[in-house]
Amino acid sequence: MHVTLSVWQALLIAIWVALIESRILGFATLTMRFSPLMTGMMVGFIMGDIKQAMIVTAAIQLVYMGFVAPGGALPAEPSIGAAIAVPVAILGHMSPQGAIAIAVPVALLGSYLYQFRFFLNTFALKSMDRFAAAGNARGLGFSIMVIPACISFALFIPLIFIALYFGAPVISSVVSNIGHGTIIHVLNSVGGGLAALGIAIIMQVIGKKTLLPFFFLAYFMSVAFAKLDINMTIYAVFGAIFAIIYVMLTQRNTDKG
Amino acid sequence: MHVTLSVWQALLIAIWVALIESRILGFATLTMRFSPLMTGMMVGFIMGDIKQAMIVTAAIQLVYMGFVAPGGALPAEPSIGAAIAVPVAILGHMSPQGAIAIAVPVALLGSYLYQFRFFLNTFALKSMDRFAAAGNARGLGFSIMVIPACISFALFIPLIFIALYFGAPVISSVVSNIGHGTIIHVLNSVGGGLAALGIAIIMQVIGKKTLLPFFFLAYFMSVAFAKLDINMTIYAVFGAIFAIIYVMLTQRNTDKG
Amino acid sequence: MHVTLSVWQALLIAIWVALIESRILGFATLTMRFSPLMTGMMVGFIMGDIKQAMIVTAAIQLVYMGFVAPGGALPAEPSIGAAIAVPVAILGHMSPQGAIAIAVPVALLGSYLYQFRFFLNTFALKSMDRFAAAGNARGLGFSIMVIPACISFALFIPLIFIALYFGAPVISSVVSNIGHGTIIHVLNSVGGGLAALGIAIIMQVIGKKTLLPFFFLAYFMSVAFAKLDINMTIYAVFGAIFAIIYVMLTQRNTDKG
Amino acid sequence: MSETADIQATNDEAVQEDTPKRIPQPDKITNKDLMKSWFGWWWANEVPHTFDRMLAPSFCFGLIPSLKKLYKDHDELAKAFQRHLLFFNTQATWGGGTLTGVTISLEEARAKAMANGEEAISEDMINNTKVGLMGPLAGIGDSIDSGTVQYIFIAIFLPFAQKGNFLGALLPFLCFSIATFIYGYYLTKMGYTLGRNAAKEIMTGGRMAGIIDGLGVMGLYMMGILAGQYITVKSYLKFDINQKTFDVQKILDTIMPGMLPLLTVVLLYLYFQKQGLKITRGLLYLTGALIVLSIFYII
Amino acid sequence: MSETADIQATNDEAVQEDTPKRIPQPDKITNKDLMKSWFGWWWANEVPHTFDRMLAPSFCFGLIPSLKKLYKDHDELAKAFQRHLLFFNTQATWGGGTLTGVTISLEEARAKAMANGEEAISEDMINNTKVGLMGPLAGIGDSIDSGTVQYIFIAIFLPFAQKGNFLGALLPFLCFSIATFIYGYYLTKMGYTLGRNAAKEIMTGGRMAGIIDGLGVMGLYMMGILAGQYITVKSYLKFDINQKTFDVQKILDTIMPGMLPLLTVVLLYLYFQKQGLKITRGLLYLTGALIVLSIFYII
Amino acid sequence: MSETADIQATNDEAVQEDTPKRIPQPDKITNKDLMKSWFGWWWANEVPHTFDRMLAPSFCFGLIPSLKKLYKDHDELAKAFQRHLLFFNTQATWGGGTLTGVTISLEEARAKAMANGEEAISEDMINNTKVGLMGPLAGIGDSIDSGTVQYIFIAIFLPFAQKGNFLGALLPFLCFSIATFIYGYYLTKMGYTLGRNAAKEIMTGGRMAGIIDGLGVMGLYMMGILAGQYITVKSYLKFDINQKTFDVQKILDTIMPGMLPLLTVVLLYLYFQKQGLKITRGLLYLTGALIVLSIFYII
Ligand SMILES: OC[C@H]1O[C@H](O)[C@@H](O)[C@@H](O)[C@@H]1O
Ligand SMILES: OC[C@H]1O[C@H](O)[C@@H](O)[C@@H](O)[C@@H]1O
Ligand SMILES: OC[C@H]1O[C@H](O)[C@@H](O)[C@@H](O)[C@@H]1O
Repeated sequence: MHVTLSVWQALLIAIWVALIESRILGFATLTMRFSPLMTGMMVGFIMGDIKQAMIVTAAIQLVYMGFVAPGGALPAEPSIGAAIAVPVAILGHMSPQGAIAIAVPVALLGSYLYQFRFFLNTFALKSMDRFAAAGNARGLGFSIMVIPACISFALFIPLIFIALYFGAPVISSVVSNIGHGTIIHVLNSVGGGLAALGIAIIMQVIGKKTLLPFFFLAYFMSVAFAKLDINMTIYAVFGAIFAIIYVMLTQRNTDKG
Repeated sequence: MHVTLSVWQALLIAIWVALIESRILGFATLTMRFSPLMTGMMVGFIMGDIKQAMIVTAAIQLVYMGFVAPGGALPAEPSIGAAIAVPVAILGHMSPQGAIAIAVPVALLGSYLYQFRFFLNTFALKSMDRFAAAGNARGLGFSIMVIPACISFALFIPLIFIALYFGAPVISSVVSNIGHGTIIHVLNSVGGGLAALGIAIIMQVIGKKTLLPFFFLAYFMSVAFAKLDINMTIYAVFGAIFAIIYVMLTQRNTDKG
Repeated sequence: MHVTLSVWQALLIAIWVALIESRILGFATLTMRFSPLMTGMMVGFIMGDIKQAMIVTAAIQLVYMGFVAPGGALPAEPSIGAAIAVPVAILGHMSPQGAIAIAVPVALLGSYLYQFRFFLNTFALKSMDRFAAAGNARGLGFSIMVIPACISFALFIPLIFIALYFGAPVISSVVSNIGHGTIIHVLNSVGGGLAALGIAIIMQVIGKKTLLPFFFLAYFMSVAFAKLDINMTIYAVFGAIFAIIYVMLTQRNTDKG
Repeated sequence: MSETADIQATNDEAVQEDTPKRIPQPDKITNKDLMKSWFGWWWANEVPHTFDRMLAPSFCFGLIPSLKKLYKDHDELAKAFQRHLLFFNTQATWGGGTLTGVTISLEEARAKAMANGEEAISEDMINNTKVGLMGPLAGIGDSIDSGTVQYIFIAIFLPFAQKGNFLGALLPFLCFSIATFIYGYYLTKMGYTLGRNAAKEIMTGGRMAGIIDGLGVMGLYMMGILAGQYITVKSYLKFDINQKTFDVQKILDTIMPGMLPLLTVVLLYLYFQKQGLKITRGLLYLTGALIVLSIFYII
Repeated sequence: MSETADIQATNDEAVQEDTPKRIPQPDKITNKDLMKSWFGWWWANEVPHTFDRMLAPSFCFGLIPSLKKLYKDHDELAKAFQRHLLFFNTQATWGGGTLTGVTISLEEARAKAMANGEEAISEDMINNTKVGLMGPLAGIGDSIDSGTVQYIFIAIFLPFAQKGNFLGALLPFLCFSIATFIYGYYLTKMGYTLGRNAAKEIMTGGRMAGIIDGLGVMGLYMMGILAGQYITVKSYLKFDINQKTFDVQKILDTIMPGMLPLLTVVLLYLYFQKQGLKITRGLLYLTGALIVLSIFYII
Repeated sequence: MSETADIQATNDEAVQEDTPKRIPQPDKITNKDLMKSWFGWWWANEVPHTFDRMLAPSFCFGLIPSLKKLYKDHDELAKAFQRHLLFFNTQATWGGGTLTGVTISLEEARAKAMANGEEAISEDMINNTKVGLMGPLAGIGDSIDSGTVQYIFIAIFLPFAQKGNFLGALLPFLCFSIATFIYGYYLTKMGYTLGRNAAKEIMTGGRMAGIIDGLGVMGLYMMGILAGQYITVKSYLKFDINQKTFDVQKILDTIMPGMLPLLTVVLLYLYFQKQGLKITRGLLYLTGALIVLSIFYII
């Protein structure tokens, strides 16, 4: 299977990924990052085969339906997965299923890259504090936006470029070798468990230990009623109702007290 | 299809319907009105074919299983539907399914007739107020019972008679023409939505805005657990339990306060 | 079908049953009594066919999965059932299904025997009271443990011995005659209803009438969600959550009051 | 409860001063009187149904015999008639039965106090009790009587009808009519007893609020269940973009199942909340909207 | 709690005056004593089961070694024995373990106070605590130990038994016995610690009420679940009218699923409520009724 | 709220005395300023994400234009910058939008009071409000925006993508971005209005506690739902005894379905509870544990 991209194609895709993963396009990047769709579309444009790109991406999307990142931890980076898997699939005339087999492990690796960004960003904090103490608004803004953005670009562009330009064939062979082996299993397990991090952080941040029973109530409702496939909005309504009744019942006291 | 009723047959059925729809037989008319069964039976007696009448009526009943009219709005008048559909079906040797096709639109039309009665009844209010102010018990009773009853009779007897004596063939042809067309769709949609009227009225009449969360709780429980087919009595028990616990938790305060 | 046990075999099994049913081996006898497994195993040892004994016992166990005896009433004594049915099945080369047909009625009868023990134990109370009033610790201990144990032994050993040594063939023929007749039906019905006794006792002993709504809540949750097969632990968690929230909401008042 | 107060104010044409005057001693209310009043209400029930007073005339009709025994004074009798012609709506047995009993006992307490020259329960208190309980009891009663009891009897005997036997019609009718008549009467008596005991409490406030609250919770809860099970509004809108069909109802179900029925009832509720309980207009607007939307197959 | 008070009164033949007299200093309660008492209760557990005292003798049996160390005064020891022979029933580990610990710590506080001539926890307080907690803890313990833990072990090892391997019997037995013994002991120790801290609070009222309430909620909740899952009463009544078969159980299910089991337990509960906790009679009446009803295939 | 206080203390390097000094009158905050601040937060959102400050810098970035209008005094401006660089994390629209609004209104109240020499809302009060609301709002916002709104749009347009049409990618992106931007802005304005009205109340205590409690209930509830649906930890351990395979996950499901995911989140929660919110370490330990356990196929 002869798989190559031109320098420009590889570079353009790498830049696109960096734009998303640096989050420099604002909150709109959330859905670009959680979903492979926009990346798949861009790859299609760049490679001149939108139709095939979209078909492959749609298959990948199904794997990531419903991912959320409460408190910061997304168990995989679908957009990075798509950035690598879609070109490989197009060039290699692979089936959507084959593309998924590439996208999943790559997306898992990508999620470690994204977390790594958090460490690197720490370097920007010193200058933020300095500018803030000096009351320097312009400097503060610079250190908040420009430094982290540059860090992300320096991190993602080369890596993705290399992976695409030199790595595509390697990746597809590596991926087919590790197949359903232990590495994939480990990556999957870590991904599945990492979701707990963000949730624990938010619970901690909410901080009211006396309200924890409502966490457990919800947890076991979602377990007990799993077979009923209850829609998230409906759960949110239940949460709101419990909150209102709870406040009603406790406020009365306070009012009277 | 040659379909005719004798004058007496048509008149007797029309009177029966007026007795029910005027509600002059007391609260017992509730189930006569919500269910087509008693009307179907009477039609059978009058037309001398009880057996066939009952079989057709039983099929119609299934369509109206579980109708309620909280706050006044019943989305269809099954007894009017039966009053027209059962004779037509008997005379025309129609299948129960054919009878349903006639009963449903007629019952929908009937429900507008019933609502129209509410308007007409308004004319009786003036004399009620007058007799009440005069402390005239006899006059008051008269204006409450006799005037509205006469109004209903004047409304229902001629209309149903005409529909049966002249209209039966027309009805069956009209109904088969509008078939599953837009008119039926509109009538159905209006019927399905009108149930909201009575419910909103009762909510308004209960009037405690702070207790509305329990309305939403119930609504979404019934949506979320739809697949479990939970019996209404059990929901009523849940309602009672929530009410008791709510009062328990709020009364304590008041007692202490 | 020629079915006999040696005197020693019958006696050993009878003693084993008495050990369990007297409860003289402490709380560990709970699971020996609720489950036929240990008795089946012992019968296998005694009769030299562990393998067959275990297979038969496992089938019987399935009938008694999930039995509990809140407040004292177990609707059947599976271990007594096994003590009779397993030997009969082994000697008669019966199928596990046949063994169940014997075990079930015997276990039902056994449960009346166990209840009868409660009456007999009453005789020990007088001496307990006497020793307690005298502050005689040794005598008290004797009357609590030794007298009831002896009563149970005197009750169970002869009965079980006779049933096994003389009765096994009789039992199997009797059982096959009453088949699915009225007696079995009565025994089953009584067994199924007796579970209510213990539950009512504990409800009475808990004694807080104001908390009864939680009993009904649980009852109807278990009825309404029956199709979901919700695990008992999860129900226990719900119970705990409701308890905590309830106390939270009522304590606040008291604290403020 | 402000909206119910509105209703009252709207209908209450002659505002009466409430300084209780001395009137003749009332006759004792017997079980026979309760039966008469219960039967009166049961009989008139939905005969004089209108949108502005709803079932008030029937309620008043039922009370006539009892009120005549209580108010020998002609003016007070007239005032009693008038106050029970104001807006009133409830379900027949659980609501109407109970409230017939409660109201008679409160009227009795009022009449006695006036006869003895003591401080009497005011007209307002009687009204507030009636109006506070009518809604919740309607919610409960509709679910039990119309929604459950009725269909249980029908379901049990339906197989007869399916075989062409007229008992399949007669038996559910008889069972329902007799059962509801009987327990309606017991509810009337219970209401009367409750009312007697509560009369003092009602004057001072007390636990009545808790009972109304509790019934309100249950009434609203049952309305929620009925709304979830009986309002059927769904979208039939479908459109094609690029050969792909969009089914709006499916999309709505992704967002939140049961959205349109809830929307319907909430919009109506808010309409009444803002405009007062103008039922006729609500009915017209709702019907109009449903027709327009369904003609275009939006719903 | 009036019914438990009844029980007490019934059994309590010699009513003791509670003016605490001066007694010798008690010995210190060690972990070994707790283990002895836990083991005593564990061992005697259901041996002396009767309908009128239930498991009280076993509970007393467990306490003997500890009470002997606490009450060097012969009279006080006798009184202590007597008060722990009164009606008592609870589940072995969650109930009995915990309450063994709690009771010992309360008795210790009482003995110490009496030795020092201070105001002591009264016999009544000890009794009320025990009696208030025994029911809820029974409900919880039965669900956990008998209803869950036991069957989990059985379920896990059942495949062994099905293949004819005796480990399928031995392992669930060993696991259950050892596990419950160990956590029962920890519960005893926890109860003892709790009791020490609570002793003062119990004397003054305080949070104890909240704990008992909470456990009561949970206990009753679990009883509801057990009732829903383990009481099986259904009607086998069928009759034919007009060639159509009426299945009474189906009709009952239309009205309200789970009606008969609930009825059974509620009737028994009300019987005990009215007549006092006369268990033997309850058992006889219940059995009698079940036999009669089932002979005629009504159930 | 002790843990959030910890966070604050950890990050708060320069503890400031809070005696409000006299500063120049602030400019009026206009809708345009709110838009600028909302856009600033929206834009910077997760750009400077770190484990120790989380999204605080982005929040501060958004506030810059507003703070410059409020604090003409250079020192106070610097202090304001510094206090909004402390640990902060929330969801973008429901959390960040609302809190941007609330914070600006509180800062405005503070600046005004200082200019007029009145008693000002303290830095602590501003911080506590922000910190008290950020968690619950994050829980709610994540469920709604990321978990629901986003996937609804994707689900609706996915069929396009499946047919190879690029609208299947563009439309969900546009819809989500535009919708969230718009309601985020409205939430900002609403937060600002709320904050204005609440400013006085916040200073005196009042209902704010109830709101925070209520949002806390809902936030934790949603976290429970997300935990139940998105954390996937299960055991792959199987072992054979006597030719019989033991599947550990099945056994765990017998004991309590959903045990391992719950355990994971509870252990992490307790770790943070004990050690403070050391996220990096939590991440490392968790990853390490997951790797080790999964290499041996324990999970
Ligand atoms: O959970 C709140 C918030 O936490 C982190 O900052 C990120 O994961 C966001 O996407 C998320 O909304
Ligand atoms: O809802 C209460 C009541 O409202 C109206 O009066 C009618 O629909 C009755 O049938 C109903 O019981
Ligand atoms: O219910 C508490 C307790 O009651 C009785 O003593 C027995 O049935 C025990 O097995 C049970 O644990």
